[in-house]
Formats: sequence, C-alpha cells, structure tokens
Amino acid sequence: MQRIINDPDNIVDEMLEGFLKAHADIVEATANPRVIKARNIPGAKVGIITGGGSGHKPAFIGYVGKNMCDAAAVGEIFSSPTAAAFLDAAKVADQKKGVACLYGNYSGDNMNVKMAVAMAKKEGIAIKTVIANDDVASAPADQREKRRGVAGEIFMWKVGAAKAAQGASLDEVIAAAQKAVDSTRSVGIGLSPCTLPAADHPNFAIKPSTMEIGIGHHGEPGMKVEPLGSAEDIAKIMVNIVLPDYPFKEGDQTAVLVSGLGATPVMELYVLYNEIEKLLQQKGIKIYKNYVGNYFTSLEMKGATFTMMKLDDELKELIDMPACSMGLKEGVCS
Amino acid sequence: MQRIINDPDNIVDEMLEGFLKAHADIVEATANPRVIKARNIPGAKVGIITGGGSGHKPAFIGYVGKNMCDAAAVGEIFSSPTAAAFLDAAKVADQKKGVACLYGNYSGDNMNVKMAVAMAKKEGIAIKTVIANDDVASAPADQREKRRGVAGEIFMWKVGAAKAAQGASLDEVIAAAQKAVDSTRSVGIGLSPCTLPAADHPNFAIKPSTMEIGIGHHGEPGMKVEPLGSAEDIAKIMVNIVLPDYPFKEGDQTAVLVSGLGATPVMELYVLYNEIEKLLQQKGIKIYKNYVGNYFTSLEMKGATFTMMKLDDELKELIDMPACSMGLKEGVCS
Amino acid sequence: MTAFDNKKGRSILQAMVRSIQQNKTHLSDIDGLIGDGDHGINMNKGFSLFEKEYKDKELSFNEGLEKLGTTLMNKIGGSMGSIYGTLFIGMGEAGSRLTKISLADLTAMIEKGYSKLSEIIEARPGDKTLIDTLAPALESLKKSTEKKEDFKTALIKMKAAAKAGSDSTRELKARYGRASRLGERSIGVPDAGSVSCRLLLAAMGDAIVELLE
Amino acid sequence: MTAFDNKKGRSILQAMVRSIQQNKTHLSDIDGLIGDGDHGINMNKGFSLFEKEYKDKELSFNEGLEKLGTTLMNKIGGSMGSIYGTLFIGMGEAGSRLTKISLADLTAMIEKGYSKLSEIIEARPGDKTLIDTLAPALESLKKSTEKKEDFKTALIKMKAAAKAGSDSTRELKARYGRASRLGERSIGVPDAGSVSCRLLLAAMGDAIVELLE
Ligand SMILES: Nc1ncnc2c1ncn2[C@@H]1O[C@H](COP(=O)(O)OP(=O)(O)O)[C@@H](O)[C@H]1O
Ligand SMILES: Nc1ncnc2c1ncn2[C@@H]1O[C@H](COP(=O)(O)OP(=O)(O)O)[C@@H](O)[C@H]1O
Ligand SMILES: [Mg+2]
Ligand SMILES: [Mg+2]
Ligand SMILES: [Mg+2]
Ligand SMILES: [Mg+2]
Repeated sequence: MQRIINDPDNIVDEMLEGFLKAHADIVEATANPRVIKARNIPGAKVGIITGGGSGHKPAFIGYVGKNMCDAAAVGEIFSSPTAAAFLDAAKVADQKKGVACLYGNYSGDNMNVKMAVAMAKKEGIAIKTVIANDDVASAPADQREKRRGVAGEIFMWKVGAAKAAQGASLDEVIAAAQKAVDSTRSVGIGLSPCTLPAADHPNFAIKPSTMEIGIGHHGEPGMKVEPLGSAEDIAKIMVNIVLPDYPFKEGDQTAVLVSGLGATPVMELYVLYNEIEKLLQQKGIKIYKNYVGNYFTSLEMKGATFTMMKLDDELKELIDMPACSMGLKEGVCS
Repeated sequence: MQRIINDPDNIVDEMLEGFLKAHADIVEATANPRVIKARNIPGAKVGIITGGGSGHKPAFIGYVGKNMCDAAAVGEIFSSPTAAAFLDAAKVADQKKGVACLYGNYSGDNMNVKMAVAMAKKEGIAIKTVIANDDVASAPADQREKRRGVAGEIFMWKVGAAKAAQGASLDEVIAAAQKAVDSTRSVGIGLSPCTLPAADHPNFAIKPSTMEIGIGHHGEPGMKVEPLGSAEDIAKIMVNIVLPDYPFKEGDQTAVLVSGLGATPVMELYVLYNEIEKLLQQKGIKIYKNYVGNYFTSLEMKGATFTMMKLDDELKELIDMPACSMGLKEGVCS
Repeated sequence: MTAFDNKKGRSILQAMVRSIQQNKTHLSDIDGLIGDGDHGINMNKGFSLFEKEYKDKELSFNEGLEKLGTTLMNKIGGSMGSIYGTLFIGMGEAGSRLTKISLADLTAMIEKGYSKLSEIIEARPGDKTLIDTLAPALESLKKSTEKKEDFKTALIKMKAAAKAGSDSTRELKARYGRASRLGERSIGVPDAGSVSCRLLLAAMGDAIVELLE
Repeated sequence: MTAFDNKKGRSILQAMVRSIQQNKTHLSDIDGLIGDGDHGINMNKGFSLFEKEYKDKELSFNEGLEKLGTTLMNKIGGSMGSIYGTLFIGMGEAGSRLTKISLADLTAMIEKGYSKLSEIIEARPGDKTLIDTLAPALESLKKSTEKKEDFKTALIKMKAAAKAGSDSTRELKARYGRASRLGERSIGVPDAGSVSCRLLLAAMGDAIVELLE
C-alpha cells in the first residue's frame, strides 16, 4: 500500500503526536494518550465529549476545540475507543455541570460508552448520551434506532457544543443535540474502497464503473450497487433517499453538508454540491448554511456523503455560533 | 474512472458554479466566467491576483478572499488560464493603486501572464508580477529561475495580500511577496498518480512500493524514484533536500506547510509532520507556524509536499494577519 | 484424565494467541465481506499485546484469561475489546480459586463469562454473531458434564458444536454489529466473530487435551 | 498546380481539426511520459470548439486560421492556447489580402506566424519543443520557394522535414515547458508539441495538395 507511515500498528499514536504538535493552539494531550482535550475548557459549562475509531479525519479529534467538543476518545483505525478512554474523556471534560457524550451508533462504541457511563456515574459524574443515527441507508425508517451515525454527527457536535457554550444545563444540551440528530438525515455513495494500514488489500471491493449506494463510513455495504452515474444522477439518488425520510418540505430552511470520503478530489464535491443545490432549489428548500469539503472521511475511499439538517430558530442560532476546531473554523480562532 | 462528474469537458465550469454557491459569503462571479473575485474588495489598496490550472483545490480559487487574493483566473485542469482571464482578473482587482499578479512558474502561465500584463498596461493598469519558484527538485540552485512554483505559492499569496491589506504600495507588496518566494523552499514526493477527468488512465505511473522524489504538482517526474520509505525516511529525504538549498539554519524561525496531494489520508500527513518536526527540532530550527492538510493538491494523487519559509519580523507579522478564504481561515471570517 | 493443572494454563493461552496470529488475514478477509475488514487486525493486535506484556511472567489459566481480557478491554477497544474482554474476565474470575480444573469447572467458567457478556450485548443465537459459536459450545459442555462424559470427549464435542455454530452463521441474516444493516446481503458469508470464537475455543480445547492428567 | 483558392480554405482547417481529434489520446500519452498528460485533451478541446463554433460559417483559409488561433488563445489557455494561437493568428494576418495562395505566400504566412511566436517564447531548435518541427518545416518551404519548386513537391518535402524534426526531439533534452526539468530523463521520448505540430503541418499539406489548381 502506498502510504506515508512507519509501523502500521503505531499509526494512531504517531498521528496523535503530529496532530497535537500541529494544533497546539486548539488542543492538548491528557494523561490518557488516547484522549485529547480542548485547550482552556471554560469552567461552569456542560462538558461535551465524543469518540470513535480513527481514519475519519477531521472526525473525531478535528472537532475538539473552542465551542466544539471538549474532549475526544481515540480508537484504533475503524475501531471504537476503549471504555477507559471514554471514561477519561468524561473526567477531563467534567466541570461539575454534567457531561454530554455525543457519539455515533456503532456496536463497539455503544458497548464501550455504556461501560464508561456506568463507571463515570460511579465516580459521581452526571453523564448523558446522544447517539447519532443519521444514515438513512443503514436501516428502514421504522428501525431508526439501528441506523449508523455518519457525517451528521458534525451537526450534533456543533449544536450540542454551542448549546453548552451558551451555559445551558445538561438536559438542555442533550435535548438540543438530540434535536439536531432527529432533524438530520444522511446518505453515502462509495466509488472506490479503502485499505486498512495494517492490511495489504482493500477491505471490500467496488467494481470499476459501479457505485455503492448507501455505503457506510467503514465501507459497510449499502442498499444496492448500480452502474456509476453522472454527478447529476448521484445527486438525484442522494436527494431522493434523504428528503422523503424526514421529510423535508418546501419552505424548509436547512444546513447541507457534502463531504468527501477521502480521495475524491474536492473539485468533484463542488460539482456534486452544484447538482444537489439545483434539486433543492427546484423543491423550494432553502440552504441556510452549507459545508462542502472533506469533513468526515474514510481513509482514502472515493465517494461522498450528503447530509441535511432541518433548521428551526434554535438550531440556526446554534449552528451559527463561532467555533474553532481543526475541522470546523467559524469566526474567531484566537 | 471513478468520479463524480457530468461531462468531463464541463468539470471546471460546473465546479466553479458549485464553488460560488457554496462560498457566496467569500467570493463572487465576474463578467468573465473564468475569473472569480473576493466579495467586497476594499478600495484604495493594491489588487492581488493569481491564477493557474484547475485540479489543485484549494488552489487557486480557495485562496481568494478577505486579506487574501482579490481575484483569480481559472484554467482548464492542469492548464494555464487564458491571457484574457488574467487580464480580466487584473481589471477586477484594480483599485487604481496597482495590481500584483502572484503566480507560479509554468511556461503556459508565463506566456499568458506576459500577454495579459502587456494588455493591462495598454489599458493603464499598473501591474507587476512575482513568480513563485519554490520547488527545489525542479532545477539546480544555479538555475532557480527555472524552478516550478508549488505549495509555497500559498505563502507568497498570504504575505503579498497581507502587505496590500496594510495599505502598502505596489512596490512594497511586490517586494514582500518576492521576499516570501525567496525565503521559501519546497519538495514533493509522489506515491500514486492521478488521472485527468477527460482521460481514461493515469497520466503517468508510479510503481507500487516506490516513490517519486521531487515530483511536480502535475506529476512532472522528479529527481529520482526510490523504494517507498517509511514516514521517517520520507521526512529525512524531504528535509535533506529543502534545508541545504536555502540554507535554513539553527535558530531560524520558520513557517512549515505539509500538504497532501489529494488522496493521501490526512492522518498520514500528521504522521509525516510529526517526523519532520522532530528533525527540525534536532537541528534547532523553530516552527513558528505550521499548516498541515490538503492545501495544494493534484487531483487524487497520493503523496505530500513539504514547504518551509524562513521568517523575519515582517514575514511573521504578515503571515499572522487574519484572513478568510475557503482554503485558509485565520481569525475572523465575517 | 479428568482435570488439568490451573497453574499450567500458560500453554493454553499461548495456543489461543497463536491461532489468532495465524488467522489474522483470514479473519479480516471475512470481516471485509460484510463488515469493515479489521477483525483480524483488531484481534491480532490485542492478543499479541497480551503475549508481549506477559512474555516472561508466570500465569495460571484463570490469571491468563483475566489479563488477556483486561488487555483487550483496556487497550484495544472496538466491539472485540469489550466482548472478548468481558468473556475472558468473567471466565477468569470464575476460575480464580481452582487448583485443578475439571470439565465441570471449565463449563462453569465459560457459563460465567457468557452470562457477563449477556449483560452488555443483546445478541442471541441466530443473530449472526460470535454468540452462535459460544452458545452451542457451552450447551455441548453442559450436556457432557451432565452425562459425566470424559473431559477429552467433551472437548472434542465442544469443538464440533462450535464449528457447526460458526458454520450456521453463513445462512443467517446479521442483526447486530456492522453487518446488521445488510439484510439479505449478509447471507452466504460467515460472521467474522463467530469464526474467531470457534478458533479460540478449538485452540483452547486442543491445548487442554495436552494438559489432561 | 501553383496555387490554391484562399476561399476554399475550410477543407484545410477541417483536415487539421480532424487530425487532432484522431490523435487526441496519442498526444496525451506522449505528454504523459514527460509532461502532464493533457496535450491531446487541450488540443482536442480547442480545435473541436473551433469546429463547432464555425460549423455553418463560410471561412477562407486565412480567416479560418485567425478564428482558430483566436479560439485557442481566448478559450483554451495553457501553453498551447498562446503558442498555436499566436502562430495561427500570425499566419492568418499575413494571408489576409490573398485571393490565391502560392508556395511563396504560404511560406510567408508561416514565416510571419513563426516570427510572432518568437516574440513570446524563447525556445530555439534543439530545445525539444514544437519549434523543432516548425523551424525545419519552414526552412524546407523557404528553400523550395527559392528553388521555385513545384508546390506539391514543396509540401511533400515540408512534411518530411517536419517529421524529421519531430523525430529528432526524441534524442533531445527538454529545455522549455513542463518536461524541461527532467534533464536526462526526458531523453528517449518525443516532445508532445512537436508531434502535434507535425500532425497539423501534414494535415495542412495534404489538404492543400487536394486544392491545388
Ligand atoms: N452488538 C454485537 N453483539 C454481538 N456481537 C457483536 C456485536 N457487534 C459486533 N459483534 C461481533 O464482532 C464481530 C466484529 O468484530 P470486529 O470486526 O473486530 O469489530 P468492529 O465491528 O468494531 O469492526 C462481528 O463479527 C460480531 O461477531
Ligand atoms: N516555453 C515553451 N516554449 C516552447 N514550447 C513550449 C513551451 N512550453 C510548452 N511548450 C510546448 O507545449 C507542449 C505541451 O503542451 P500542453 O501539454 O498542451 O501544455 P502544458 O505544458 O501546459 O500541459 C510541449 O510539448 C512543448 O512542445
Ligand atoms: Mg472496526
Ligand atoms: Mg497542462
Ligand atoms: Mg470489523
Ligand atoms: Mg501538458
């Protein structure tokens, strides 16, 4: 595999070392090498933590920062962090106002968070969770609780963290983050696979000239495989999966996120966004705010995700709050 | 090829459409569809323009914005913009205080800028140019004027644009941008090739388990091909090419940019930065400011570039000035 | 031939480690078909870490299981860290006072591990997870214990039950874990965790046979 | 057989367009060896744009050259936009008052184009660029004009000179353009621009032969 790494078994630790050096103005190390925290977490606010497997840069550590997550637990590539790491993240973020653990719906994360929550409670930390499950393609609407969390997690973090920054209570933060999740839907399309650094061949296959509709952030197979379409076709498929599921309707104000999966040139993301915008315009749906870029990746997978959140006044205000993390810079980074 | 596009011949125009929609707060269209400009260019300052082939996102249009370039001419993929586009960019940026055209050393760009400059002068625009030639691997030190411009162009733009924002004269802006170029050196290492959207196979080859040292931003062959090394090896090779050429020495304060070429996972860029930082530390060279990410890409090439600029007080002040473009967000984006 | 010395347990753990190391690629390949392709990498990393950390230390069977479980739980994460971590820690705890380990003891140890595991996962037999291997293997041991069968015979039957259980996942639809949202597309491929569980139980069984006194 | 009708020039331009369209992939492949692999794409886009834009319009040879040059210059960019743009516009301007075009006229037209081109590029014969094709082709035409050779013979000789010039780039080290920094590594591969230039001159020559009166 054509990679810039040393020992594949150390890639996560070395990446963290480099990340901490590069962004010393935003984040810092903690006693647990698999937990990083924001610099200068303001006191007297609800702590926001998250965590997940590595290989999704900027997620997860790229969303730690000012008015964003206060700490993140870091797992191996595509593998949940340990319960101990989630626990330590909670401890680091705890300002005696409670901790909100906002993470994505994967069985490893669920188990480890569950154990961490039990341990945190024993230690007297008021901790509650919100589980993102925005990936429409990963389960039918009547089993929403089984859906995976994908790029929509970014909206959950932004909204929950902004609410906490406003000084809201733990319950209010949880309610806002849950509202973000409930108002958000995503779908992914895969064009080529990725290879785990410790492996010597891709961990799944996407045949040339085909695309996998509904693919997950780890290459989990999607709903179906079809001949590779044009950007316009892909936009239509995505919009037709996401829109009816919520449902989004004429007049809605939304936040739209088009994220690359890693190796798709950013140029193509703009071509895709252009098509999606046209379709939404036709349906009278307004894009209040957009995000186009590599916001939540899967190593060097080719493909893209489309995420849409319906906004109300509260969500608008929260999504607009300045924030400073490596992956999301809005307004003042000081 | 696994791409999200419509007709490959329209990819640049459609990308621009999407880009303008996505970043309407930062940039806007002009009468020439191949020229985009910053919103609200402040009057009474030197205009900063650039331009180049497409496929290098965020370069070039991603560096148009507040305290960055005022306008950019957009070429086909890997192909210089027309002289007419450079001319129109100059017109759009001209505030009667002169225009600085800051671009990279490629024969197409040289020819088209030369023609544009002649036309602009005829129309009464005071225009001067600075040509970035930071790519050490592209010519020996005694033929520096033949070297290509690569990721170091970003420092040239940042410095020149910051100087202009301070209200400096055209000559002062040109001098600052030239100082940035003269203090900057880069080298690139390629791990896998890219494919032009209109082509059906990569436009050059890099054999698996090898790396091309000194590769250019369009896959121009480098100095030599070697077996693929570890991140540590690659860092050493890069540092040993860049450092002696300037030369950078103990006690120097520098800005360091590690950019991915498109498809290398960002995780790996942090692993590489970690190694480079260690080597510079050993040599007593201080990294005053760092940039790690996909700052100047080549479609979906795998690989990375390492760029280093020696800072003096003026360059420090200019590099620290807040700026807001899609590719570089520092401080206030309003 | 009715029990083995708890103190001599290191060889059993070594056999388990080796079977994971040898099947690293195989396990990832299976996981790649309907999961994210890292099962072998995760398992290998955890088991090898344990091997390295306890290389020169004395370890009884139950201690070894606890240490292995703790390493998986605290160092590896993923689903596997908590699932195998919980299972092995539970087994180890249940065996902590034993000098000799009989068929009934081993059965009780696995039963304890399984019950601990059930506290953190909802999967039942038929859900296409490692439970499809573990549950029938445990059932088989229980039956052998009731029937007072010979330890070695019981282990051979247990291995067969584990294999049949693991093979059965091929025809099942996944309901938990990454593969669960594949629906029909998960059919035809075995579950990666059920295969690693079968390998571990087989390695354990074979190594115990060698130690029977 | 000493001249052709300027008005009938459309067929010459069509032949030039077609030769680029047919060799699109070939030209990109050559450029890919030591350049950035887009020469065929760039050329094809420009020439096809011209073809489309002037499909239903009357065009003399000199007008066609000017329009083609302007399209390349204003729509395509790259090195090619300015190089071929300048060359063709220069040729077209030099032929603007001609009704019939003789060998001497054609020579003068190319000479004018070449001199315009020299104002924007520094490359000389031997630098591994399209100049290695253009310069000997022009030389050959000049000699034929001096010797008052038959127009057709002159064109055949010109084609041969262009081919020889283009072939010679194989052994040269590139000094301009993207390939220039390759040094020794650029030897052994022809220059893409010299090949497209040869194709264009050959297509032009052949089409003129058809028109000779
Ligand atoms: N919720 C769950 N309940 C039971 N078993 C599970 C669950 N989630 C995962 N597994 C088991 O874990 C295996 C996958 O392990 P592994 O690939 O190492 O972790 P991950 O799914 O995090 O990549 C599956 O094959 C399955 O047997
Ligand atoms: N400075 C130059 N002088 C003369 N010819 C040049 C110069 N630069 C490029 N060329 C010609 O252009 C050709 C490459 O054209 P093309 O691939 O279309 O443009 P680009 O180099 O911008 O990708 C080269 O093969 C060479 O013949
Ligand atoms: Mg995993
Ligand atoms: Mg080019
Ligand atoms: Mg897995
Ligand atoms: Mg080229």
